[in-house]
Amino acid sequence: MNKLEEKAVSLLQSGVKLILGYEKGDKGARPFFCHTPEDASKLIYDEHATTNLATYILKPELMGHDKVAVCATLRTLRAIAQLASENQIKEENLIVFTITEEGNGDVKEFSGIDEINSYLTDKELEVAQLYKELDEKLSGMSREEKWSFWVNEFSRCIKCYACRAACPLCYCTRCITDVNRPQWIDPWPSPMGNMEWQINRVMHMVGRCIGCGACTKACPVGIPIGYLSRKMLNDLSEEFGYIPGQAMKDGNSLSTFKPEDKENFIH
Amino acid sequence: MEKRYINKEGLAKWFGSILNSGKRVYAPVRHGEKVDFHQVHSLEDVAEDYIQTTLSAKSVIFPRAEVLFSYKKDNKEVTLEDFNPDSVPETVIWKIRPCDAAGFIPLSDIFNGGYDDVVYAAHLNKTTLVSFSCAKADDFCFCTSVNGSPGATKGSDIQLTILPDGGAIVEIITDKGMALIKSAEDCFEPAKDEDKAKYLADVPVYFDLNTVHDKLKEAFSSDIWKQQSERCLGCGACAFVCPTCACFSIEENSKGSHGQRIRCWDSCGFSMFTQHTSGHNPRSTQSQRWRQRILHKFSYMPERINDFGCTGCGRCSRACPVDMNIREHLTSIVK
Amino acid sequence: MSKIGVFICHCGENISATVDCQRVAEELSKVDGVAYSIDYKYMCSDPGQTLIKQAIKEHNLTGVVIGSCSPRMHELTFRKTCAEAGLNPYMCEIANLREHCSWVHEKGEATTEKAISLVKMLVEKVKKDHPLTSIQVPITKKALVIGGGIAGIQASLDIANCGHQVILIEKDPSIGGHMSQLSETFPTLDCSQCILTPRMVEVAQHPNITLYTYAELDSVDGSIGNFHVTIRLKAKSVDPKKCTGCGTCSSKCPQKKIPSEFNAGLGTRTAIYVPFPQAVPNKPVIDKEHCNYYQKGKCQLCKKVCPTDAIEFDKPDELLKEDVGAIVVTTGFNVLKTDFFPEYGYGKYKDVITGLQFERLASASGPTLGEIRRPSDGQIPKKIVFVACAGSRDPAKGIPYCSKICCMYTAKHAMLYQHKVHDGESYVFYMDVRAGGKNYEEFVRRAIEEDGVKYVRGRVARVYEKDGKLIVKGADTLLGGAPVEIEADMVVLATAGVSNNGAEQLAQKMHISYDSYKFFAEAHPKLRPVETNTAGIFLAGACQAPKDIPDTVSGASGAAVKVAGLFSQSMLVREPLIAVVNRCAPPLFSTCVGCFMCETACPYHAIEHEEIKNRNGDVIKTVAKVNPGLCQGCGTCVAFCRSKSIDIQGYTNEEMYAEVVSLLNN
Amino acid sequence: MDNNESEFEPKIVAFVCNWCTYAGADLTGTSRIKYATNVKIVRFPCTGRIDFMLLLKAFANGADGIIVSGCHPNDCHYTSGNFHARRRWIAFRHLLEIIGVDVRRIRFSWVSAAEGAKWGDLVNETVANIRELGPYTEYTKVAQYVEKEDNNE
Repeated sequence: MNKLEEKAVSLLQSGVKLILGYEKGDKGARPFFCHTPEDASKLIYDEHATTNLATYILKPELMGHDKVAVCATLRTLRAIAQLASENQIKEENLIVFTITEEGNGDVKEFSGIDEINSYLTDKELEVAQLYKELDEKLSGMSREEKWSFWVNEFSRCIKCYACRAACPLCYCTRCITDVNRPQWIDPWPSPMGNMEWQINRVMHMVGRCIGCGACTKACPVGIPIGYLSRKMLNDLSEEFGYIPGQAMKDGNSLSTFKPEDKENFIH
Repeated sequence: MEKRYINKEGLAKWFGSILNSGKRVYAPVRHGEKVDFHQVHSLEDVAEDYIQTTLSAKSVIFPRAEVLFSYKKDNKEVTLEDFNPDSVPETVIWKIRPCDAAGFIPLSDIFNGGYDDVVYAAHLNKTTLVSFSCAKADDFCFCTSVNGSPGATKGSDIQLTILPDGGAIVEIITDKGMALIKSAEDCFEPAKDEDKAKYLADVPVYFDLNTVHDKLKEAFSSDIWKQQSERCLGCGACAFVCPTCACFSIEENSKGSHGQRIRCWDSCGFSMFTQHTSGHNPRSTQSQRWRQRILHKFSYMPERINDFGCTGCGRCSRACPVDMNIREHLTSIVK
Repeated sequence: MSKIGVFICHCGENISATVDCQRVAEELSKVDGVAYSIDYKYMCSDPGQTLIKQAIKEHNLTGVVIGSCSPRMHELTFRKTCAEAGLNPYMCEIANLREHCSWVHEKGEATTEKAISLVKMLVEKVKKDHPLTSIQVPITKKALVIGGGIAGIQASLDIANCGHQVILIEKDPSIGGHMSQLSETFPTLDCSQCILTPRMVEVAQHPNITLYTYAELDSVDGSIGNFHVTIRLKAKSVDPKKCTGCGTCSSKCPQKKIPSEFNAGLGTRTAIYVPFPQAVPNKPVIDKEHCNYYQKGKCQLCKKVCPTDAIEFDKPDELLKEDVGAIVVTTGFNVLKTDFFPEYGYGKYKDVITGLQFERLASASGPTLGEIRRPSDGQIPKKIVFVACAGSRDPAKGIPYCSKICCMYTAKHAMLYQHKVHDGESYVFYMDVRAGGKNYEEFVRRAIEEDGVKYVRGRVARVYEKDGKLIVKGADTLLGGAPVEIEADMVVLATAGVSNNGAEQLAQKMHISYDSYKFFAEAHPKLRPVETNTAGIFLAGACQAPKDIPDTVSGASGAAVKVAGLFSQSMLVREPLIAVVNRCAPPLFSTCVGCFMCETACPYHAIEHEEIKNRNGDVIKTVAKVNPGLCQGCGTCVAFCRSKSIDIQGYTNEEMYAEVVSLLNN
Repeated sequence: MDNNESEFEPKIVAFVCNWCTYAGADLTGTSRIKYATNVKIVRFPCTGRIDFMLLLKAFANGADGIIVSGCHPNDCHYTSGNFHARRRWIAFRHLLEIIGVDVRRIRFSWVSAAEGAKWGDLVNETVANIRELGPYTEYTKVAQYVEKEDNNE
């Protein structure tokens, strides 16, 4: 029995009803809902797993009054920290643990959100290779070329909202896309409606995106949507005073301000 | 069914003649790692070496979004511009997979069952499907478990089976198919004595479809739906890539004095799909929506239109962000 | 189905001169949902309003759009008109055809087209409008008056005499303000102190007035009817309850050379001091910046000599929290620094002084006990030059505006000088004499004709010293610019009146607007001269612009009436243009997801948490709720809310969206 | 403006706050300062209220240019609405730049209630700039697709 399985079994035996973790799937690690100690042997830990388990923490049909434990990757931890700052986490029913980076499979259980926050302080948020390449490609483009690049990318979108569903921070009870008075975003898949949807997503993510890349990985047609939020996250961090990958306290970038905020375009 | 043979040069010439005839031609086109149907203008545009397109060819006949009619208000007078079936150009879908072509059978049963959906029928009637039998398959393919096969001709107008010499066995299934052959008769040679089965991929049978159908009759209240759908995120990827999913929504593109009524894809997997104005949602949980998806395809459709709503293309499993594998779930239902 | 009435006003010819009003009305009659459309010469006139009312009744109108002047002008008028005809006032919208169209464009097709699309835009808005009902908020019937000059004194007394509680705060140790520094006042030449001090005493004794001197506004929260203010009571170092005002401490204070603010720097005071003999309250404070104890750590002489042990060192400032319903700002003005004019030699030559310093010289309570003696040697100046517009009306070096009071006080100064120095000669350099006001022109004429003051029209180029005289060089523009040179004994500069120190910060604290000179801005320069754009905050006196005493006092009484009027209501009725978090049917209850980021965005702390409970009393979810008493309707939360769960009444998402779509499609 | 019909007349929407810029534009009128007819004002209570989606909708519906204007920093009638707006525009404009939207077509400004002349100049400058840039067909073309015309790129 490895340390992860041991931990899972002991949690399940001590009153935890569900452990959110990963199991082996057809395309690498996939989310796994472990309800019984017998199933605990199926649990695997994969820090590269693309599904952010924090997404499930917000689902009322999964999260009742029972205690739930999450086997969290760094990405999941980041999401949980951000969600906590947005009043979305019921700490009393949630146990969060991770497998430490040292490599011997040690399990670390967090005492609470504060400890998660401090655990994250020295964990730098890296930029994915795909995004770096895209950065390079786009930096060589004229404005018109960028525009036609993104129009083409977005025209492939089928509005399946897998990006929204996979994102741990897209938790609105009613998404803006479902608002029809007024119809802010064309509900049918069309290049402009798709683009408006993504612009909204990025604007809604300003200072909130935790850069987990779940949206890009979820997109069935392969649009690198996460690039936009990720780039904004880095580009605006200094300006708005947050550290990418760490939760902001007391509001987020667009709900707060500094009187001395700098811009060079308002005349 | 008539058969012909076409050699490599003939194939290119025939394809060229189709393009020159002014028909729109849709074929798989590579975009990075993904291959999907797009309009093509030469044979070089057509992708090689892939198992399956991400999306089915459904959108050629049932577009992602389509204007049903437009309206204009002027000086309190309203003028309507209805959908014009003549505006749909003659179209050829080239290199469609047999499972995709088969998908149009249940789709047509839904749209044209009882009466013809004018918009859908206009596209269908103007479209000729040239399928290519499958020489390769992957672990997600399971056509043989749902009454299909890598060389099934159901739904196709013409089917080609590519031979090692670059030529192909040509099977002409419908009159529409024959018309497309006749337009370039000289490209073809008489059929050779070739065993098509030799060139087809081997797709194992994973489960017995009739057992699935029988088991589902009793399964409405089963716990299996919750177990299977626990990790489902509730996105619409599976429905949108599916060749038989027909759910749509009617939307209004209003600009005040003018606008359009638009039909676009929707998915029973979305929580808002069944949301009532009252606030009540008859399918309020994801497990209920997952159950609907499976029951609809494997229980209700066979009963209502005598056809299953699945052709075993495996797209939903490939597209699912959380690796919900329909083949795996159907197999577990049988067990 | 909407039945909208469109009313296009010609505004005499203000609109119709460049906009084809008839065509606008015609075009609008073709718009979907418009049931009635007409143009008329004066919509705001009585017959115009009657026209609207009749149309509402006859055509059962569900909404009204009026194409007229700016909504900032007549929105309220027309909303009332609609209400009188039984239509919800918030179903009335104004298209700005005058300020934003007819007055800024030439006559032509494009102008009329623009007018049409502006009205159409509002028609689309009205279609999305919802009837709204006013919000009622309880009122705390206590006023805060900031600034104890004549304006603050008058406003406090007037409000207090209406039977309401007033808190008057003054940053200096005594109330009285600039008026207490003045010698005699134009145009009647009565003694300023004589008319002011009784009122100061009245303030101190009034049962409805609580006076805090040496006090400043620290912060303001809340809104009209319910402000929460924090007042900083600066440590006086003297316990006013124990102090009897005997003055022993001041007489023993070793720091005696501090320039007296009250005497405009012409006299001195001690570190523990009463600013002037008639001060209210007449109890000293310790000026920490000059006190030996506070600066060097030892002395405490005053503490030793105080017979009542009233001196209390090292007490911190106190913060006092009060709830008030209205605020009157009467923080007054200041005089322009004279270093703008090195050529006049102020600061370099002792005998070049400001008008305010001259007031002190002429004042019986001043450093010379009312004799005009020059600061350098105490001699009586025999020739004196008054320079009007020393900074005013000078966009290049000073301020572009007219300080308004200088013409009059300069005439007064010259007159006072002639009365006191019978053989003296006085010259006034002026640009124009502005003597608009009751008995003002006569007063100036008297100075010239009866007292022989010599008026020279022209600017002074420079002042320099030569052989103990001040040489004033200028030009007489009435004599074709002939150079004038006067050997004067003293020069008095009528320095410009400017906004008070810290006015900008104070305005920002209270969220009131101010102009580019940092004078506080009225809600309307003519029709709402004592109100600010922030409801419940009123203005009076020279904090708005330089003003003379009669204007200041009438403004103060005006502000007081506004406060009393507000307090005369049992409930405050507020416009319902506020944000609302949606509520809907269960099981959703609200689309708000409870992220409460709106809470961090709201400048008014108007977002509250509401727990939604099921029948068993269990909390199902916690969602945001807007406190209608606190929300001011800025809508920042609306633009921020990701799920569009907050909307703002009167500027809803649907309304704004419809406006944009209409502008670009119709 | 002038009668040259061949000249491109840009459609420009101005999103302004009620307290400063709207009042400033009123003052432009009261001062009888003339400006181009191309700009039409939509009144908001505060710049903090201006949703970035409305800007996108303006472009999608055929606007060639946009003006966004409100109170100067520290002058907001609601204390901080303009500060919030400023942050929003910093982020929004940056995103538009990444995507390749022509941000030259959005003119951000602060115009106070006292700056009637500034409003007139702002309008005329913006109209001239947008006239030079030409119609924003690049955007409206995309907005008009229901299905993208398949050009296989």
